[in-house]
Amino acid sequence: MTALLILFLTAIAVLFAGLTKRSLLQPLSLFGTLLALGATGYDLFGPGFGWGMEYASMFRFMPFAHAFSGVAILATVLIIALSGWGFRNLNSTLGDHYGLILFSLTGALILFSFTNLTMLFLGIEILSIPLYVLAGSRRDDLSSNEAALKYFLMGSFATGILLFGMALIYGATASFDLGTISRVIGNGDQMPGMLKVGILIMIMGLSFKVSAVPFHFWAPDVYQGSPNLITAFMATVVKTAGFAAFYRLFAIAFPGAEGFWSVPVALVAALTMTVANITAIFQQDFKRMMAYSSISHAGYLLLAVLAIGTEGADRALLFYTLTYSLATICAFGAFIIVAEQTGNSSFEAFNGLGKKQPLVAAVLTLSMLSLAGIPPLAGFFGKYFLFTAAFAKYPWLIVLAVINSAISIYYYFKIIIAMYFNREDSQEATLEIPAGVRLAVLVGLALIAWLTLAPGSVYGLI
Amino acid sequence: MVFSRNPVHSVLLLIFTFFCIAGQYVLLNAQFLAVVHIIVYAGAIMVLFLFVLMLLNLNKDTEPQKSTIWRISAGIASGMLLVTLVGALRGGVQMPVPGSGNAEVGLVENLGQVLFTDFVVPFEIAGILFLAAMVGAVLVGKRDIKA
Amino acid sequence: MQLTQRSKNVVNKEMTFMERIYLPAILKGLLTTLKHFFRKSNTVSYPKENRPFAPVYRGWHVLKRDEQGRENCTACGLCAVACPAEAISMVAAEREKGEEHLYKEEKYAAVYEINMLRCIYCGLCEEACPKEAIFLTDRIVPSDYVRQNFVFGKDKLVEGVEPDKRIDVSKRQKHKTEA
Amino acid sequence: MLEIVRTVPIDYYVYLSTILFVIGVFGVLTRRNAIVVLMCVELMLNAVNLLFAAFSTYLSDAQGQIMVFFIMVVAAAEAAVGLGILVSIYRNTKSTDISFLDNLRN
Amino acid sequence: MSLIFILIPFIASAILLLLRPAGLSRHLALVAALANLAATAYCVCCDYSQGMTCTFSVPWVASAGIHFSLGMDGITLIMLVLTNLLAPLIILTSWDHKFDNEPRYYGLVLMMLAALNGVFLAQDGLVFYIFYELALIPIYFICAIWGGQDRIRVTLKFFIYTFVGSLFMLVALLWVYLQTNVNGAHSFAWADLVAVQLSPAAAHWVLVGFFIAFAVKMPVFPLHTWQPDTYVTSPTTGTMLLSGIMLKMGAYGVIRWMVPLAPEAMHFVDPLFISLAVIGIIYASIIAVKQSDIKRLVAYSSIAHVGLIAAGILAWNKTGVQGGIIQMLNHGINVVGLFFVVDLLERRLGTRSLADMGGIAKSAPKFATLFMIIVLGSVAVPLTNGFPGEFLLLNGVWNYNFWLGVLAGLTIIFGAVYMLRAYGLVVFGEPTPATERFEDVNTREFLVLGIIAGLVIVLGFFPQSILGLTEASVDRILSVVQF
Amino acid sequence: MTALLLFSLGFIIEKATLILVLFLVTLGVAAYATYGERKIAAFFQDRLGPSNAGPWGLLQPIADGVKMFTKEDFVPNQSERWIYILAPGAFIFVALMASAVIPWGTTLTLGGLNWNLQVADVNIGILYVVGLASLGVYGIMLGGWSSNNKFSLYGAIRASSQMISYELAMGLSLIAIVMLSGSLSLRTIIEQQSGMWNVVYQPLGFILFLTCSLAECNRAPFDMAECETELIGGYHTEYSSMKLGFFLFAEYINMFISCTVISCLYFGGYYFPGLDPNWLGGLMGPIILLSKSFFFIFVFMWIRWTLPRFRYDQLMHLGWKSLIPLAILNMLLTGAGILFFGK
Repeated sequence: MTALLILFLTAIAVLFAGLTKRSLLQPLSLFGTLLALGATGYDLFGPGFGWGMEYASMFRFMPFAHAFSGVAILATVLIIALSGWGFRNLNSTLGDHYGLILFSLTGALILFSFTNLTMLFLGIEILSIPLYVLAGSRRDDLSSNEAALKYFLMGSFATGILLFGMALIYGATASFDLGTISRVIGNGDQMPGMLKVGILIMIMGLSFKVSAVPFHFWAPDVYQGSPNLITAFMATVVKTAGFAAFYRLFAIAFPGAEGFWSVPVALVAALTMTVANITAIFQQDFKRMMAYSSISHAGYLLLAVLAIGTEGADRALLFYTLTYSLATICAFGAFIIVAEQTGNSSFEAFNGLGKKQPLVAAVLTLSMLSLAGIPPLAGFFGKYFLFTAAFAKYPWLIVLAVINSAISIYYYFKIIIAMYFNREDSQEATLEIPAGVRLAVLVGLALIAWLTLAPGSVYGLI
Repeated sequence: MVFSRNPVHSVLLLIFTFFCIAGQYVLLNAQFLAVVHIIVYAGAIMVLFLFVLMLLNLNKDTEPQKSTIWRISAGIASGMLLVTLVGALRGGVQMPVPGSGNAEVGLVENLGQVLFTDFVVPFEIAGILFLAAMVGAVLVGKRDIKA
Repeated sequence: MQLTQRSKNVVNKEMTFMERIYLPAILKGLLTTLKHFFRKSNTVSYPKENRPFAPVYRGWHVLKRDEQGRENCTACGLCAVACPAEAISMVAAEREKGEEHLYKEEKYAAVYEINMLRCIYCGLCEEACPKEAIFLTDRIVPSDYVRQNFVFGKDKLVEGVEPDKRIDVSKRQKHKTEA
Repeated sequence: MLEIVRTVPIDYYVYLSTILFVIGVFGVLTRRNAIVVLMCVELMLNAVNLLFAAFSTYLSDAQGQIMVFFIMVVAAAEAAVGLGILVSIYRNTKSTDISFLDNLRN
Repeated sequence: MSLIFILIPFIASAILLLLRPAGLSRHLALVAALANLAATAYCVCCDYSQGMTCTFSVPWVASAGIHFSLGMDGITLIMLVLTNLLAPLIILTSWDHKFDNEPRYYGLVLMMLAALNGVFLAQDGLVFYIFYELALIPIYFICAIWGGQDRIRVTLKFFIYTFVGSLFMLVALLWVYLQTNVNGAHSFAWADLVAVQLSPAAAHWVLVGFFIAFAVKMPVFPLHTWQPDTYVTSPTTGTMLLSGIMLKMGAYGVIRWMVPLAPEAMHFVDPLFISLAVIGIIYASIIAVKQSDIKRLVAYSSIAHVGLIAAGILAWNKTGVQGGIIQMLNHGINVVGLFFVVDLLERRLGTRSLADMGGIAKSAPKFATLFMIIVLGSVAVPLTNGFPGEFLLLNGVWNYNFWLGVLAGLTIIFGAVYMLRAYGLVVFGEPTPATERFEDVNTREFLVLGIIAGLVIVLGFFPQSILGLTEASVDRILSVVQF
Repeated sequence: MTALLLFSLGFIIEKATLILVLFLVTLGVAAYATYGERKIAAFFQDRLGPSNAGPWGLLQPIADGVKMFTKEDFVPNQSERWIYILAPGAFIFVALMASAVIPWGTTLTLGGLNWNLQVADVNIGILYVVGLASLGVYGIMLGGWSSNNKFSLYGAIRASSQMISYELAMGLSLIAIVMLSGSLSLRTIIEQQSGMWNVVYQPLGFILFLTCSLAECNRAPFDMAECETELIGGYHTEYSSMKLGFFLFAEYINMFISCTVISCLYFGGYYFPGLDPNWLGGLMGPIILLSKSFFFIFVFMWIRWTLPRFRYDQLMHLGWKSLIPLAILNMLLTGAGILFFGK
């Protein structure tokens, strides 16, 4: 709660500062997010503030929430660090950008701590609405507009579906409180039809939000069309928040009905990873590839939902989202530099990067390898923890997941191949890498390295 | 509303639907809800829609139809969704109905009590939501000032 | 360079707080209007009632006849010459036998037209007339839809013969003599 | 009073809102004008609202109606943002037909 | 102690990759490799009869039962000897090459060295898996950056092939891991994994999972298709690393992990595995005979030899396993020698086609002699290093099944045929204009080839020294596993 | 059962009569508001105003009505025919609906029966009024849009954005009242003022509410919608005959209702110091209320003929940058007041 308040106040401050001192914006938001990160850390590692942990079955800040908040805030810190450069062409709207990002982050924090369907709903909306706008923030760029519109239409459609599910669940259980719902469900053998339909529809709605197949079709367009940093934000914070919410909801409210929902979720997970990975192979555009990659990661992350009830499912989710976020942000940090230089986001843009800018190339390589889950990088541990958690329940799904992560190597390596092995480039490095980007990316890398060397430090948190 | 070619007609029909829904609220003894519904939906949201439609001057025939196959398949899909939902819900509407309920839940005093005690956090969160939406709408709707 | 004595320097001074809340100014305005609310109305319900004209009012011209009902005008053309708006035109004719009761002198205006749309009611024709034939009266020129109808011929200008159709120009004559 | 209200079986409300909901879904799927699509989404949300209100009354539980308020809040916010996006698209394309917007699909 | 094997090359690699000291990279790499060799030499003197020594264990992800634990026994020692002996040689072979971005190249080589050492030292399932995969990344880059024509496609195929294979291993490992129960938690420690009693069906699948991984790596027919292309395309150093050391990871994995973890189903699947290995031997040998490209020929010969090693190990008796271990070392030495020879030929002649060679004996007698020794070692002539290994292996297979032993024995004949044919075509016959100008080996090359040839002979004479090192460990492994 | 039936029959008759009376009164007031407007305008401008039809021109509204009905009913060729026809109807319908929740007085004893002088005492009366006010936009928008005339459209857009903008400030200033009285029911709010009028506690709120009412009714100085100098006739440029009449009528009805609401909210409704609303069998209440609202109608007209029209951007600035913040401030002050001094 402290972190949430800090973020909210920072957002307000940023909005006001945006009117006058634009040079102050990035440091201010960075300061705010770091402060929030500190507060989260104090809650998580230290004695904690001891207030605002819980309110009337609306939210409860437990280690789970703190840890995930840490992930999301950390991701945002990195994105803001990148933004000094990424947003440098914005004029009057800079403050709005930071403000909206921070608002969105508050939404994410709510999603980590809700214990009530109302909060879930509001959290999702606070998370999404600023992003609809940010996706379209390059107003004179048609593809950005398109991304915003698609994101918006699909997002609100999904909201509708989600709400319908909530309504049915409310009708069947007479409560929005997750604990109460869980008590009404009991062990799941006396579920009325309405409740079942409600759960199914909620799965649909959440699948839309986390872009799981077959409700994923909006994601590639949105990722591609949005401004790069916003895409990075979507791919990391939003995804983390979406899955944390998914997990919380099912772990707290519906564990009794697991026999009912687990098969559909498993099918969605299987479809998601398979379709996304196969489609990703054919992509020629980095951002689009990353979009499919993120969809496929959604498939893996669903395993955590399936593993509810297993020891370590939440830790696996935490670890995975953290590594995934770090790697994605590093990748986008590198990509932004490349895109700036070449004005091109297809794979050809990366040709010969290994020579031109070894640092950028190395960052990108490591993040790709981490995303692909190649040992010993942190991404591998993420996959490993997830797979272990869900193994006992769905061995076949794990086999499928493993095959899929093998497939994913192909497209992650396309980038690496382009950077190091395709030599048909001509121009030399033209752009000095700005210090902020360098710092952010290196911090990201350092964290990946840390997670590689000491995965237990995060895995054991909750 | 869904089939009308002219968006303005769609808006009007939707407003009509909203009035019907408001009537349902009244029947459900949720008067406050009914009025708020009218104010928010009919009074604000749909006006906004109409406003944009008129600003953009989107009269009829500017919208080409999607292909027939797509329409038919969408029709079938949603028809099946309907059948499934109704089928699944038929006879399945069992609710933990309390024996003697309080008919006054829809009154503004009760709603206020609940809203400002248990639900005060979501209420405040909704404030954040509005702020964010407002900033967002301004950001996206504002014309670029060419520097 | 000061072009006029009435020019005023515009000062964009910051308004004081009292000025910025506007309410006093508004109230002042409201009071002003309220004063008018209670003021007697100036309306004259024309045509039900007529406002009295000034003695020097200059309206619809009349071509006078003398006591015997003969037209005074001799078509000398001085009025047309004097007219600054060139509104007056006439055609002179010689008095025939047996027309002595109609025209005062041998020469008369067979056609005498004033274009009422051009006329500026300055009264110079009246000044110029040596025969006291033309006068401006306090009658108002009636409105019409057709421009042609505003070219008044003798039918509209010459006063009637009968005593009740005579037009009283005594005030103007008096005025004229005074002048 | 409650008995009078409850003479209509709750099922009917469920069916009604389901039908409304599906009509909304159908509209979202078939229409190409983004504004109309947005309206269909609003229709869906209203179906949900109706359902919440009905449940709330039948359960004598105010929470459902509170939820309806929140949904309205969100609907309003979404409408504002969505129309803003539409306007900015319209400035670029002079159209709000969503099927013109497929240049991202290579 | 064990950590040193990983740390030295890893630190050196990090220095090379991050700091990029342009001129000194070769030297630094060599120094690191030699340091490792010295450490190995020290370890050779330890006592391995009492099980694991030099253990090192820190909790890594304690809550998930993962420990970074290393340890050494006789088998590991031989593998370390193999790795750390060959590493300086391999670095020396590429001394004269002018690589683009040399620090990166040697950095990757050293990283690979670290990973290989890690694989052999790992005493924790996940650590093993991680090193197993980590070894893949540098070699992928080495091959893909400095490789020959068509390198991108080939190396990607290689990478995906091996990676997918090892993912099966991961799944199998996970399965076993989830069955462990150490005070209510799961554990990845070797001993805990081995202690699990799997149901036959599960064991069956676990074995298949492991086998796929190791079979890809070794490679065993029919999962070998990546190998010849990769060997041919890679720079010679890469090929040496691949064939000399990396292949052995598979065989080592079979001994250390695959069979001990799931012995319950060996009865069912073993015949199939051994048959595949034997089919691979014959198949590869026949293809090798028909090859006209000398690098490809050596590649296929490698498949054949490794097939024999696999067959011997899978026979899972003392002679077979002992033979496998000793043969791994010897094959590594021989194949590095052979690839060095191939590299020399290719560098000087600009071709790898046997048809374009001939008559080198006249212009380069020293080269011809050393080449001869290595070829003899490779075809397992008695008193060369190839012989004891192959003999023990064949013996092992023979004990397992007479007919399979006979079939596997064909490898000796085929080996002699293709190796000697190649030797004859290269060294004897009519010289071509190119081969007439063939320079003999220079000092450094002579040193490398000489060391290898020396090892061929020395190890041929004293196989017992190695067998003695491993015997206790092999016994222990065999005793752990009863089926 | 019979008793219940009788009761409900009586109920229906009572309400139906009341509605009818109210309808007639509203229409009458609106009609004579047109007359009053012209008369008052004339007085402000030192004129006489209508004086020919009947004594002092008192029959002028009837003559106007006759004129309106007999004019040619014209529907433009390119218009959206049905919406064009619907719009004035919708506008006047919404305007008429609003009077339902206004408590015109206490109880009227007439013919031995007790008449409750309020059509529906819903507990959310004030919201109902606000809701209907917000619906008023539709008539204008649809009318302006369907005319297919750019001036009409501009007028409609101006009117609607103005109404939407000012609704916010209006609602916010209302909240202060609601906070004071603790109820949304107009009846309760009035009862609450039997001692002291709200305007004493809420001077700022009153000014805000008055301003917003002016804007909501599209009255000068906020009559951007029909701003003759720029937009010919605004949203009803194309309208003629009784359709135009409906629009004009509805505007006057709106004004009447606004004034009544102001009286109810800030000036004690049917209470007046020293006068008991129950006098004359309860007839005193309506008389007091009506006089108050006539006074405010007069004030509206007074303002109209005093202040010049705003420029459009000034209008929006005033609404968003002054009124809304002030309304929020007012709300906060009220809250603080309640907190410190009690109700």
